[in-house]
Order: sequence, then C-alpha cells, then structure tokens
Amino acid sequence: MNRKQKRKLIAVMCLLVALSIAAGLILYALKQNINLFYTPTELLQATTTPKQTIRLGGYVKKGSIHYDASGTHVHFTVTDRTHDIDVSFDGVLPNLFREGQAVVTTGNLTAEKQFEAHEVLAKHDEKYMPRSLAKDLQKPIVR
Amino acid sequence: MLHWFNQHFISLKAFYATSSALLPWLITAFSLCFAYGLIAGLFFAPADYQQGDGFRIIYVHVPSAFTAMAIYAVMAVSGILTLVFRMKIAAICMSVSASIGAWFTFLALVTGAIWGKPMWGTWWIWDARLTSVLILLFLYFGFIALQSVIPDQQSRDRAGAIMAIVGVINLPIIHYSVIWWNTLHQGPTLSKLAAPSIAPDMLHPLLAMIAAFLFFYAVILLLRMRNQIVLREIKTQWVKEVMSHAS
Amino acid sequence: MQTTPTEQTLVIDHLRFERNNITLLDQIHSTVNAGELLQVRGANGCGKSTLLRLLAGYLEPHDGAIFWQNKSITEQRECYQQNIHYVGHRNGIKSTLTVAENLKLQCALSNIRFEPTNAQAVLKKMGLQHITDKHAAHLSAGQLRRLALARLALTPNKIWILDEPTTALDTEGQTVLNELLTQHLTHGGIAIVATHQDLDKSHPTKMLHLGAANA
Amino acid sequence: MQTTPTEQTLVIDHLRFERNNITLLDQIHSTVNAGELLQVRGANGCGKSTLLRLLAGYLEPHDGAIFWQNKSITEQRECYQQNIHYVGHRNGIKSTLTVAENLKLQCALSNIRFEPTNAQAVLKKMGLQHITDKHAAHLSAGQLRRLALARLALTPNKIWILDEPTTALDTEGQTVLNELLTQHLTHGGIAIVATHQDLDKSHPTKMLHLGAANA
Amino acid sequence: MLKSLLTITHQEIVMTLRQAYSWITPLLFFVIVVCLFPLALGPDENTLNKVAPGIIWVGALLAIVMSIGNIFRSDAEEGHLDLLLLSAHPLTLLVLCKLISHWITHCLPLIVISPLLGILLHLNIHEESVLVISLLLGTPVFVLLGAIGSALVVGIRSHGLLLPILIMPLYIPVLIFGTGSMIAASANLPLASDFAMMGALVLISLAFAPLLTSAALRIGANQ
Amino acid sequence: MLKSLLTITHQEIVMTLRQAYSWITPLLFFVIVVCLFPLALGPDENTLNKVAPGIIWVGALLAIVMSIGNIFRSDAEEGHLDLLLLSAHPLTLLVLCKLISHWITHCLPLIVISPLLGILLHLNIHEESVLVISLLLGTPVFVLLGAIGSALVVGIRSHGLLLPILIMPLYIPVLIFGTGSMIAASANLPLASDFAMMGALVLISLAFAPLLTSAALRIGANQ
Ligand code: HEM
Ligand SMILES: Nc1ncnc2c1ncn2[C@@H]1O[C@H](COP(=O)(O)OP(=O)(O)OP(=O)(O)O)[C@@H](O)[C@H]1O
Ligand SMILES: Nc1ncnc2c1ncn2[C@@H]1O[C@H](COP(=O)(O)OP(=O)(O)OP(=O)(O)O)[C@@H](O)[C@H]1O
Ligand SMILES: [Mg+2]
Ligand SMILES: [Mg+2]
Repeated sequence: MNRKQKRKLIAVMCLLVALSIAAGLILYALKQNINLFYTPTELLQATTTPKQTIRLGGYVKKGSIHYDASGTHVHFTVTDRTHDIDVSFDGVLPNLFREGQAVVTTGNLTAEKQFEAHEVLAKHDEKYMPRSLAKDLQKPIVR
Repeated sequence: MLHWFNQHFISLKAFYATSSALLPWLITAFSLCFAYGLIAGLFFAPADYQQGDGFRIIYVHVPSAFTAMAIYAVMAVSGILTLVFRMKIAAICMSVSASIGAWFTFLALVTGAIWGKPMWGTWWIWDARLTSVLILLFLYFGFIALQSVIPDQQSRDRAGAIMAIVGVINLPIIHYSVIWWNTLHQGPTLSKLAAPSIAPDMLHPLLAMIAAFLFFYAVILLLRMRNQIVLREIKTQWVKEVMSHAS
Repeated sequence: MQTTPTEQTLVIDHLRFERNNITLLDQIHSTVNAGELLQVRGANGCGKSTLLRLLAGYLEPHDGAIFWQNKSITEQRECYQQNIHYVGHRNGIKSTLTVAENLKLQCALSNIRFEPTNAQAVLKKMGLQHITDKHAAHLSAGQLRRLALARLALTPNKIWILDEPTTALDTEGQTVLNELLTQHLTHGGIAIVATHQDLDKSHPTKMLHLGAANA
Repeated sequence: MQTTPTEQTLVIDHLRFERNNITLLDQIHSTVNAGELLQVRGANGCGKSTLLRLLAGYLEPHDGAIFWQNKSITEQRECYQQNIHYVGHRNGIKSTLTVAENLKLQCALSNIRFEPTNAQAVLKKMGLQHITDKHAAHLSAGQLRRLALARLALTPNKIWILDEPTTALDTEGQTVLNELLTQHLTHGGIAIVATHQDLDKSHPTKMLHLGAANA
Repeated sequence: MLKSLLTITHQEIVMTLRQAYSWITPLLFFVIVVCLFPLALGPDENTLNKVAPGIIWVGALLAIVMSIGNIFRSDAEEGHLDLLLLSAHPLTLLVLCKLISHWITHCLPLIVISPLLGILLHLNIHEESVLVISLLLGTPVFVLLGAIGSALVVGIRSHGLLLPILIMPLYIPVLIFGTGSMIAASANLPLASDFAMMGALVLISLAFAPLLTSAALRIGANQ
Repeated sequence: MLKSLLTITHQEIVMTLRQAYSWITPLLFFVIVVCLFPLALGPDENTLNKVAPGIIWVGALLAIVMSIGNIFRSDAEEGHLDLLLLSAHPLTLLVLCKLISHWITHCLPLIVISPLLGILLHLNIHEESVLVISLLLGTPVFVLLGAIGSALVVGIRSHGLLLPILIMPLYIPVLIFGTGSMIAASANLPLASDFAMMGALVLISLAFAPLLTSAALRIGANQ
C-alpha cells in the first residue's frame, strides 16, 4: 500500500467513524422524543412555573367536555392514557374538536394538573373513511 | 445496456429525439389520470366520517406535496450524475426542475394552509412538517438564485449540483418529521409499510391524482429540457436542421 | 504530435475550449519538452490567459487533452497541479501578511521547510530585502509582482506557467525574471509564458501564436 | 521654476509626500506645458503611482504644491479634477455593464451627449467594435485596458494622467495608444505617463526620473 | 445636466436589475430572517404576536444594512470611484442619484412584500397599513445614513461587519419610532407624533447625508 | 505535513488577529443585534425574558452568516485561491485548517461573551450553561455549512446577500435544536436529546462539508 492509498484509507475510516457516531446520536435523540408539544406524562415530570407557555398534547378524554353556562368557556381533560390534565379554555374551538380527538393546546400550567389554554388546535389522524364505514366498524376512534 | 441508454437518453441529440416520441404518451397519461382523479375525487369519493367534504382538498394537497419532494429528489440524483459522471443531460434536468419544484412546494404550502384553517383551527403553525416544507421552498429559491448568478455554463451546473446534493438532507426530514416528532400535521396515510389507512373509494382517485401530478411534471420537464437543449446546442448541425424543419 | 513524448514532456493535444457557446480556442496543439520555454503570443482577447488556465488544470477543455507523464491531466489533476507554479494577472499575495510571512505561507503550502536564510537570499535576489517586514497591502504594483515571482525561486516546481509576468516590472525586474527562467530551464524545467513583450532570446523557445479573438 | 507658467501649464513645485512617516517623494519639481508629455520613470516602488495620484488631486502633498492655471490645485480641486482623465492600475470599468453602456455612463459623468455613431467610431479605433454588447465582466485583461483607454478618445479633457497604460496591451494596442497621445498633444493637451516601457519617441517628451524607493 | 443625471440614475437601476440577485437577495434575506424568529422563539403564539412589529422592523433593518454595504464596494474595487471624483457633476449629486436608485431597487421591494409577512404574523389591516407607511418613512433614513457609513469604509478592503456596527447605532431612533408607531397602532393610540418624528428624520438626513457621503468618498480615495 | 498544516492554521489566525476588525466586528454585531431587540420590542420585561434564547441564537446565527462570507473572498480577489489549488496538501485539509481557525477567531469570542448577554436578558445559571454548551455544539455546524455556501459563491463578484439565503435554510435545524434546548432548560425538561441531535449534526457536517467545500472551490476557479 503506498502513501496515497494509506491516506485515502485513513480518510475513509475517519468518515465512517464520524457517521456511525452521528447515527448513534440521532437514534438516541429520537428515542428521547423531540416535541412540538409535551404529553401529560412528560409535563407532570417537569417542574414548570405558571409563567411559562407550554404546548400540551393528547386525546380529549371521553365524557370530560363541559361547557359553561355562557357557552364560550369549556373544560375538558387531556389524557395520554397514563396521566390526565384538566384544561380550561375560553374561545373558539376548531370543527374537529370532539371526544376522543387528538388536540394540541397552548397555555400555562396553573396548578398541579390544571392547564389554562389560550389556543386549542385539533390534530387529525391519518385515517380517512366514509361515515357508513366508520359506523359499521363501531370501533373507538382513538388509537 | 449503457450503450442503449446513451443512444436514447444521455446524449443531448438522442434525448431530444426520444423526448419527442415520449411526449404524446406522457400527455395522454396525464390527461387520463387527471380526468379520472378529478371526477372520482370530487364527485364519487364519499365524504370523510370526520372532515366531511372538506377532506377533498387532499386531492390537490397530497399530490403537490409528494411531487414537490419527488422533484427535489430528481434534482439531487441529477446533481450526483452531473458531478460524478459529468452528464450534461442531468445538469439540464436539474436546472429546469428547480422552478417547477418551487411552484409545487408553494402549492403544497397554500393548500395545506387552506386545509389547516378549518380542520386544525389555524393557517399556520411552526411544527416540524410545515417548517421543513418551508425550508424546502427556501432551498429551491437558493438553488435558483445560485444558478442565476453564475455566468459560466459548466460552473453553473456543478455549483448547482453541490447545492442540490447538500439540500437533499431535508427530504427525509420532511417525510419522517411526523413520525420522529409530535407534530400537528397528521402521520402518514399512504406512504408507510402497512396498508394505507384510507378507504379504497377515496384512495384510488388520490393515487390517480398523484400519478397525474407526476406526469404533469414530466411533461413540463421534457418541454423545458428540450428548450434548454436547443439553446445549448444552438451551433450544432442537428439543431440547425431541427430548427429549419420547424420553420 | 511531432515528437515522441518522454516522461517529462507536456503535450497539448488538439485542445478546444469554449465559453458560452463561443469557441475561444480550437485545435491547439504543441509539445513542450524538459528545458524548453513555450511562449504564447497573440492579440488581446485571443485566449492566452484561458489557455494558461487550461494548462494549469483550472479549466477543463471541451475537447482534446493535455498530457503530462503520458497521462491526461484531467485524470490526475491533484497530482499534476503539485508540479505547477502559476502566476496570473492577480498575484496571489495575501495583503494582510508581511512580505516574509507570504513566503513562509508559500513554503507551508508547498510542504517545504521554511529556511529564513534561504528566504532572505530569494528576497535579495528579487530586490525586496529592504521591505521584508512590510505589509503586502502597502506594496507598489511592481513590488507585488516581484513578490509573486519570488515564489518561483523559493520552491522548486517543474512547470512554470506565467501570464504576462513582466507586467509592472521595471527593467531590472525583467532581468531578474530572465535569470530565473534561464536557471529553471537549464535544470530541465518547463516554462509556459504568455507575453506581449519579447523575452530574452537566449532561452530555447517554442512559439505558439494564437489566432484573433473569435469572441 | 524654470519657465514662466502660462495659463495652460501644469507646475509641480517642490512636492513632498510621505506615507506612515516615511518620505516617499521629495523635492519633485517640473513643469509641463500644453502639448508636452511628461514621462515619469523609476524603479519599482519609487513612487510613480503616488505622484500620479497627487497630480490627479486624489492625494494631497505634505509640502509644496501643484499649480494649474496659476492656482494651487488643492484650492480648486473640484474644478481642476474636471480637466482630468486618469487611468490607473485599475481600469474603472463597471463589470455589470456592457462595453457600450460603459461608454454611455462615461459620457453622462462628463456631462456630454452620448452619440452612438461617435461611440462606435471610438470602439472601432480601439479594436473593440466586435464586442460592443459584451458584458465587461467577460473581457480579457487587454480588452479591459482598451476600453479604459477608449475614455480618452471619447470625451475631451486637457490633462491625461496614465499609470502604466501599456499594461496588458498587445503591439497593436500600443500603436493605438501612441496615436491617441499624438493627437492629444498636437491639440495642446498635456499627458503625464508613468511607464517602464519606452513610448513613441516622436512626442515632445519631458522626462522625470524618480530616485530609488526610500521605503 | 439633469439629463445626464437621469442617465446615471437609470444606468444604476439597470445595473442592479441586470444582476437580479443584487435586489432579490435582500428581499429573500428579509423573508428568511423574519421566518427564523418564530422558529427560534418557540411555541408561544401570543409572544409571537407581540413581537411581530419588532421582528419585521429588525428584519428590514438588517436587510438594508447588509445591502447598503455594497453600494460603493464594486465602484471602489473596479476603480470606478476614481472616475466619479473626476466627473463634471458635483459628487454630492452623483451620490444622490446612486442613493435614489438604491432605494428604488432595494427598499421598495421590501416594503411591497412586508404586508405578506404581516399576514404570517397575524397583523390586522390597520396594523398592516401603519407598517407600510412607517417603512416608507423609515427606509430612506436607513439608506441615507448607511451611505455615509459605506463611504467611510470604502478604502478598507474586506471590512466585514465594520459597516453594520458603525451605522446600526444610528438606526436606533428610526427603529424606536417605527416599532413605536406599530405598537401604538395595535393599541389604537394616535400615531401622528411618531410619523412626524420619522418625517423629520428623513428631511434631516436628506439634507446632510449626501454631503457627508461625498466628503467621505474623497477621503477614501486618499488612501 | 502536519507541521505545514499547523503553520497554515497559525498564519490564518495571525491574519485575522492582525486585522482586528475582522474578528471584533462580528462580536460587536452580535451584541448590537441582541441589544436592538429590547429597543424594538418595547419595554415589556416578561416578553423579553421569553424571547431571550431566540434572540441570542438568531444574533449568533446572523453574526456567523455574515462573517463566514468573507472566508474565501479575499483569497479569491487576491488570486491566492489559485495557489491553494496547486498546494502540495489536499485541498480538503487546507479548507479544514481555514475553518478551524475561522471558528477559533470568529465563534469562540461570541460564545465567550454570550453569558454576559444572557445576564442582560435575565437568564439563570442553568440556562446560561445550557446556552454556552449549545452554542459550542451549534456554531461549528454554522461554520461548516457556511463554508460550502461561501465556496459556491466564490467566483461571483459582489454576491451581496446570496450567501445568507443559500445557507440560512440549512441552519434552521441547528437553530431549532439550539433554542429548543434552552426552552427545555428553562422548563427543567431533559436536554440530552437536543444535545445528541446537535452533536450528530456536527459530525455529519464535519464529514461532508470540507469535501464539498473543496469541490466547490475547484468549480469556482473554473470561471
Ligand atoms: C401548510 C400546511 C401543510 C403542509 C406544508 C403540509 C405538507 C405535507 C407534505 C410535504 C406531505 C407529503 C409527505 C410525504 O409524502 O412524506 C403531506 C402529506 C399529507 N398531508 Fe399535509 N401539509 C399541510 C397541511 C395539511 C393539513 C391541514 C392536512 C389535513 C388535515 C394535511 C393532510 C395531509 C395528508 C393526508 C397527507 C398524506 C400523508 C401521507 O400519506 O404520507 N396536510 N403534507
Ligand atoms: N498605503 C501605503 N502605505 C504605506 N506605504 C505605501 C502605501 N502605498 C504605497 N506604499 C509604498 O510607497 C512606495 C511607492 O509606491 P507606488 O505605488 O507609488 O510605486 P510605483 O513607483 O508606482 O511602483 P511600481 O512601478 O511598482 O508601480 C512603495 O515603496 C510602496 O511600498
Ligand atoms: N468568463 C467569460 N465569459 C465569456 N467570455 C470570456 C470570459 N472570460 C474571457 N472571455 C473572453 O475570452 C476571450 C479570451 O480571454 P483571455 O483572457 O484568455 O484573453 P487573453 O489572450 O489573455 O487577452 P489579453 O492579452 O487581453 O490578456 C476574450 O475575448 C474574452 O472576452
Ligand atoms: Mg490575459
Ligand atoms: Mg505603480
């Protein structure tokens, strides 16, 4: 092996090592989950102050939606099926907002498991089917 | 094999001839797919159980988003062919694709935003999918700007190739953004290993529309490539002959 | 090809080069043997600088090839370019470094030990010894050119490619340049020089006349 | 002062100029009458370019003065500078404009009507007629220099200050330059030229030799 | 005289338009910088809304600061500046021609596109119109003051970021009144005083900047 | 071989330090940009605190984008680039030397000063340290990717803001993870994933950027 080949070999080795470490780091990072929003479980582990604005995401718990007398104020529970957080919201809800629907809410954690939202977005899942079919299946819409 | 390729696709002159033969077929294919997709999608596909008729924008949004990404992939591959194999035809393909890709990306962004307002409750949110598509648009702009600045043909091709290759890292990010991260954008419906989670009545027009968009890209691509080929080879005998036939 | 190329022959083989679809150089061929000087002449805009940049491997010909050690230079570009000294219209001097530091950087780039005494000798030869520590930004046009030519004396390279090297040089400077060339050629080097002025007639010179500008 | 200055005489009066506390030019004096050419010679780095920039009013002398129409030029700089054509080491060509547009811009700057036919004639004279619409960015070194010299023919100015105008010019280009100079001088113009090459001997020439570089 | 000056202005604009990137890139830069902020600031939509005027103004400021640095650079490098000094026209007028064409080619497009960015950051109609008016008043000052700085650094090669740090402090008053007017607009407070102030700044800088710029250019040639 | 490369790196650093403004101005630019925001956003302390990470990161990004553009410019203008291509060392290694010295002279000072700006924007100790670490991981990526862009535009004179618009989109992931880590830090959420991601980005760009840069430089000489 002459000098030039040796040099090339070293370069390729360095490249491979760097890339494999990079791949490892990426896998590690993905396992840790990088988020647009935090799930209730994640949020309860963190120590946040009421001042901080946070995105909370999860499913609207069955039977948890309560409207105020005024009709604009709404309370519901967001769950990831391990932990729940109660959300209160004052404003216009998106069309898709309903029980079992995935939502992303923005707001502040005011007390233990109490969330004050100033924005609620509905997250649509990847299923598309006609109404008749959905009725036939009669299966819960949540995952 | 390689020889066959060279005869039909790689040399500019051959490509010009091949493309003349291909174009009518591509146009027909586009028309058929588009007609079926449009009619079936708008009138025959049933309304969605959750989104109602609003979901029909899928027939524009998904094909345009898919095509936008496909075009960038084409550019990156052409970039590699340009840099490594010095193929002129690849360079031409790359540079004329850019603005088409930018338009499709723009379309995907606009249709997505229009769809997002009623369904999510917002036009725009800075989640991983949406942001990475915006980056794609900027990458197209950057590519176009870079190429428009370099006067020398060869340098323009190669510099563009490097830019296209560097930007390709964004494609997996766009595609997997909805899996890797929690996004507001939904997860994959079609482009996953499992069966598509969409009813067949809705799926078929969608696939037809995706094919139609890709054919449309192919048609525009070929037309623009032919222009470029003539411009680049303007001094050669065969182009002069072609031109005299045309006039 | 007129002569059978030896190892150390630079062969220019039916070169064609175009810019924006206009053919600038066509059917250029010539061979330069060790110890020979190729003088490229021609009117303004005929493509001398372009030819020199092709020979230095910066540009790639559209047709034809250049052979060094019997191998096309496009196939061995990095290796080939290590044999070259190129002095173009721009001098390649870093204006933020001093004269001496520029030489030092040049040595590092050529992977050669920097010997201060040797550098001093070279500067002396080029008539720059009194401004060794002056910033290159403050040199006059001719001083810059001398500093650029000092590279030739400093590190040994087989092929010299010089684009109008006499620009801005006074008579004394031109004499020094001719001396450098003589020494290089007698040691078996190759020199390719584009110039409008006549060089010293004593060099073993081949002429290459380029046609009028087609552009 | 040897001769009594007339209106159209440029008088250089015991000029001194220093850079960074080093005296570059000292006790320079000379007079140039209408129709005369002052050739500035000297080794590299002796201060020719510096002197020319002083004469063009870009720099101010530390001592002594330059008189034009019996008045120091520092006192009438803007007026004086309108009489001048300066061609320096850099050509002053806008690379984003075409050859013709560069001439047009030049006319506008001199507040002269742009006559396309006249411009064509000038370009023809300079041997640039075939690249009228080429972008200046794509010109060769010699073509750029020719375009810079085209200014001299295009708009009439009394004083020409040329710093190594022959740089990059081929023999034909040099002939044209000499013709331009002859015409200018016979019409009573003044030319101040720094050059290492000899100019045409037929011009009524005064020589100014600058000493070795003190720097 | 006027005709020549018009020719010069026209030629300047032609040069810029011909190098499309020289006016498109500041525009895209503006757009990208504005888009960077939402990404960097994180999720809070409320905050975003609050800082929108600041972001747009700082984006415009940066785009102009960066593009104004080139106004004399190519002239200096190509030696064209030497010719400007020898021109038959007063240098001040030539400078004014260059500045006007620079504003037309570099700032107008920014102003035209700014309402679009406003939509992205959820501004309402009233705020949008105030944004446009305040930019119309503010950008000329940016250009005029920037020209002085540009001329000061013209003799220095590769001056890097010297120019921005020279002139950005001078831009602060404009920035304060510009964003001030928008904050007032979003609170439905009267704006006249902010606009009056900005108008005054335009006139003052129009009176002095070309003079100072040409003086600085002469000094630059002195090197 | 190694010795020459060290000499070259050293010479590069000397050049930069000698022209003090070439490394001080990006620093000042950073500081000024960060200080512009409090002025543009108005006095609201609460908002300011929230946007602090974003502002610091965008400021650093802009300062680096602006300074990286000059990394090959003077080389190209002086014709020194032609010599680099003829060097006895692989161009890739020369590029790496230049990038390392650029990072040392242009980015390290930014990182060193950033905690001070953090204090100005009321970051706490934990956030400060996260800021420094994330900048240490992020700035090399900025430099490496920036070099590719710089090399691509090297043949073009007065390319203006072309470079920023080419490379800023590529910077966005770094920006997101960088500010993400700080936002997480302020909410006491785990950071390891952000840091791991940034580390991966550094390695990937370290593997490819010098190669692509040198390829681009060769193309630039092709003009
Ligand atoms: C501006 C907003 C949006 C952007 C930029 C965007 C972008 C994209 C992109 C790039 C894809 C293609 C992904 C791939 O092929 O890997 C895609 C797919 C898709 N998008 Fe969107 N989108 C947006 C909004 C929406 C909205 C509001 C909806 C529906 C509620 C939606 C539904 C879909 C669907 C169903 C797919 C197909 C998924 C698959 O099979 O992979 N998008 N979008
Ligand atoms: N900005 C400057 N600062 C310090 N010294 C300078 C500066 N510019 C030029 N010099 C010095 O001034 C001297 C004269 O320079 P000038 O350019 O006038 O020389 P010249 O006679 O034109 O030489 P040449 O024949 O090489 O063009 C030189 O020794 C040069 O080193
Ligand atoms: N980038 C370019 N694009 C288009 N044409 C170019 C480019 N560079 C050079 N040319 C043209 O190529 C021709 C040859 O240029 P080149 O610089 O090789 O000439 P030259 O023989 O060195 O002339 P000179 O004696 O003036 O230096 C010229 O006519 C020039 O106009
Ligand atoms: Mg030449
Ligand atoms: Mg000189």
